[in-house]
Amino acid sequence: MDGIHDMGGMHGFGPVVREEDEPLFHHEWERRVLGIAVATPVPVPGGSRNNIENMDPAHYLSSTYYEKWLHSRVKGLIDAGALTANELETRMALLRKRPDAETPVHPDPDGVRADLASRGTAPSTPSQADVRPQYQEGDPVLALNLHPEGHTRLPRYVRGKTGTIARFYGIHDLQDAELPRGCVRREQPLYAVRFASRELWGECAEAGSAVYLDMWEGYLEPV
Amino acid sequence: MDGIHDMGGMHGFGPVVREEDEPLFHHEWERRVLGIAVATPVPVPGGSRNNIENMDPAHYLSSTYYEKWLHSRVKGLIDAGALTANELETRMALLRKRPDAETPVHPDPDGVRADLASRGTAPSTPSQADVRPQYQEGDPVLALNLHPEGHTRLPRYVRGKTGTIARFYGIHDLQDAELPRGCVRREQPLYAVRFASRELWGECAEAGSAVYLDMWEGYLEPV
Amino acid sequence: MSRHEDTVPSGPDAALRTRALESLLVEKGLVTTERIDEVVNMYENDVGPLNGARVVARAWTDPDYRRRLLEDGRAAIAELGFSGREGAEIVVLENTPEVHNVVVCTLCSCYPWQVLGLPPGWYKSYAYRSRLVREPRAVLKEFDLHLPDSVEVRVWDSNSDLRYMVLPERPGGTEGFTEEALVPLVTRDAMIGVARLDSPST
Amino acid sequence: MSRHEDTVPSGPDAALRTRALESLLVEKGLVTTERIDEVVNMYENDVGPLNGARVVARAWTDPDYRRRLLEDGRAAIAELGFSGREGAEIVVLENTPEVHNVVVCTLCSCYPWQVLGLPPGWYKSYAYRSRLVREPRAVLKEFDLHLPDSVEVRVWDSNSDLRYMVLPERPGGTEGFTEEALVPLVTRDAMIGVARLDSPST
Repeated sequence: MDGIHDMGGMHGFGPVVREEDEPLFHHEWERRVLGIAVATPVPVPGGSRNNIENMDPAHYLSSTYYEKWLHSRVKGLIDAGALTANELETRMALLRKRPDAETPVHPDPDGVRADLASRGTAPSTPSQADVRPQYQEGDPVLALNLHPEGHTRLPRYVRGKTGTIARFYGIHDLQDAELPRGCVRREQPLYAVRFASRELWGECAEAGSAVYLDMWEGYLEPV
Repeated sequence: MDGIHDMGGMHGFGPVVREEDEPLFHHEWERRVLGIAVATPVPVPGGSRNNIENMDPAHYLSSTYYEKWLHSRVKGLIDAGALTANELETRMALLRKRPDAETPVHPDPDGVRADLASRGTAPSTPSQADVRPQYQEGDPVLALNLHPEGHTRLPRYVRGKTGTIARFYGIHDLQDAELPRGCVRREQPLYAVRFASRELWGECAEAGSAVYLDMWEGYLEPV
Repeated sequence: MSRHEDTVPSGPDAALRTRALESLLVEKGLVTTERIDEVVNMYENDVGPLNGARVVARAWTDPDYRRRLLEDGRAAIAELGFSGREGAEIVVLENTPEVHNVVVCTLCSCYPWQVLGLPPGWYKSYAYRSRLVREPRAVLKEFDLHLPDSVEVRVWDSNSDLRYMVLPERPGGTEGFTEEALVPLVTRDAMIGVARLDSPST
Repeated sequence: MSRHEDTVPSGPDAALRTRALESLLVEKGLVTTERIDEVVNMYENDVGPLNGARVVARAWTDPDYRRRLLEDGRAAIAELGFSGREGAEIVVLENTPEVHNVVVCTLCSCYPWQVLGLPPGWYKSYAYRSRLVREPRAVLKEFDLHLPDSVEVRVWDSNSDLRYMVLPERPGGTEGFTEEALVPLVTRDAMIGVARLDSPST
């Protein structure tokens, strides 16, 4: 998706501003959003990032980091059938009217606890699929000019550019919504590919710099 | 400038929505903004479009067409020294407090009228500069990979792509803030260049379509 | 209609700011209320798609004019008295059974004011500006224009100071029509290129 | 600070919506308040740049560990007990007198939580995300990091599920320091790559 989130290289966002003595959270609700997002074992259909990327662009830009998380989580839970928009609005109306209202609790808290404890988050390990990498360190490669409508990890600024394989990271699952044409499986060799700044930004590039991107093999073509 | 305004090809803005029985203006103030912008003979330093392109991206996206015009005109008049931000704020405060307040008028209205009448807007005619076009109809050309910080008419989606000269439009002044490297003058041959959709959008392109862009010679390189 | 940025209600601030701006400019003698009225009046009453329709009807009925129009749009349009304040060069794009032209401005909202007046909201919308160059057929379908695969779609992105206008195909069943009778058949959307003209249902 | 999207005050709606969401999830038995507290507590108290600093100090003082860290970041970091809930693969980038590495995520705000905790606001800012890949030296100057032309700047855009952490150069004047004494010298910003470490002013 060539969305508003794909902002590498864009002008217009001003200087990088740092907040002095920045707290981890600026609002109590941000704490809870982080906690809910990490602790609730309901997968977001289509992925959390996809929900954020599909926000209206003006809404995306004017939302803070945790506002985006909240938006994505709520949409994900509704899409997963875990709650309805109506339930949420009703609960909000109740709490708006009576901020100290007691809300219902689950009838079997011990069962809930046991259930949550049984679900470990499995660390994502590199896939062991029997896939041979096509490229070797030092090989020149071309990033394909793909513009899929769905989620992709191939940023606009690198498409159509030539780089060099810098490192092989093993076999990893491609995270795109759709496989690029010609790919038959998600398990693909993943590489760090080095792109000279001059190749990316032309005569406007800074000297003595390069960008490294993680590229699944399906993003690449031999040069 | 690779800004938010350069949106050709982007996803995420939804369907094209048409308003039934759309009026020319939705608010009375929009009428006045159009009139002020066209009738006031004070050039906007750096150009009106440049002011709009340099709006904060979230502001840009959430502003309507005439809100952008108003923003650009006010900034232009302030930059040109024709009024100050303080004058405008003061006048707004007055009118907010007393909507029917009489505001001062110019002491010599006839002089103003005569002055305005004497300024015709000169139609922009193609420059007659003695410049020879380097390309002919049918020549393949490469759009340069330029990323200038200032105003440019070279959209992102065409950079680094190959097209074909379709038509020669004569000599026109390049509108970019800065001349591309290697260019010595603004008067340049202007061409319509045809880009096959497949070249622009890869395998995601629609069949049987092409995009034509106006390209000054300084944007191009022979293939 | 909620996505249509031109129908987003504006805050009261824009109205107040505009009024303050106008009063200051008038006070300073940089413009007059009457000049502003004149401009607004011109775009509300004199300059609109009827200008373009007259150009198209003339081109359909006068082969010499058609040739001149396609060669030098500005000069041919000026013959009919439509030079406009902008005075920009106009390039006229001829639709044929094989080629369909459609106009957009991805970077801004450039539009041939002198022949079509002020642009409609959808022309200025982010959706139209972003999508037309990438998926013209999909966009045209949303305008109920379903082009067969045999027709090539040409999208013209008005990125320079030229302006583009489409010369639509003359609809069938109008063979005996006079120039004057043809004028009302020509729509703004057909001159932008998001519509074809239907035969008159007589 | 006005451009910093993370310090924009949020409407009361976000707080209310979050509270309603939590109460519904608890009611439905999808999560418990205590689990949410645990997660928040972990990121507020246990997981932060101190983890990364321990990794760096170990690598500075133990050449074998350094080698293992650069070969397989996740395994070497797990040796110190920092596996994290994310459990993501970590790639450690070695800064040298010739090469300076710096990390960004242009598409999102991916960050090595298990070694650095939650990302600072500027890392998530549109300015950092958009600019670092195009003009890293200009951005680093805004962080008061002025790199000589002889140093190559390598920007790593974390676009896959790998996470990147920078192994900064050990500052001069720390030759006799123990691992424990080195830990407090290592800053978060140096492990992102927007700072170099100064010699301790002893």
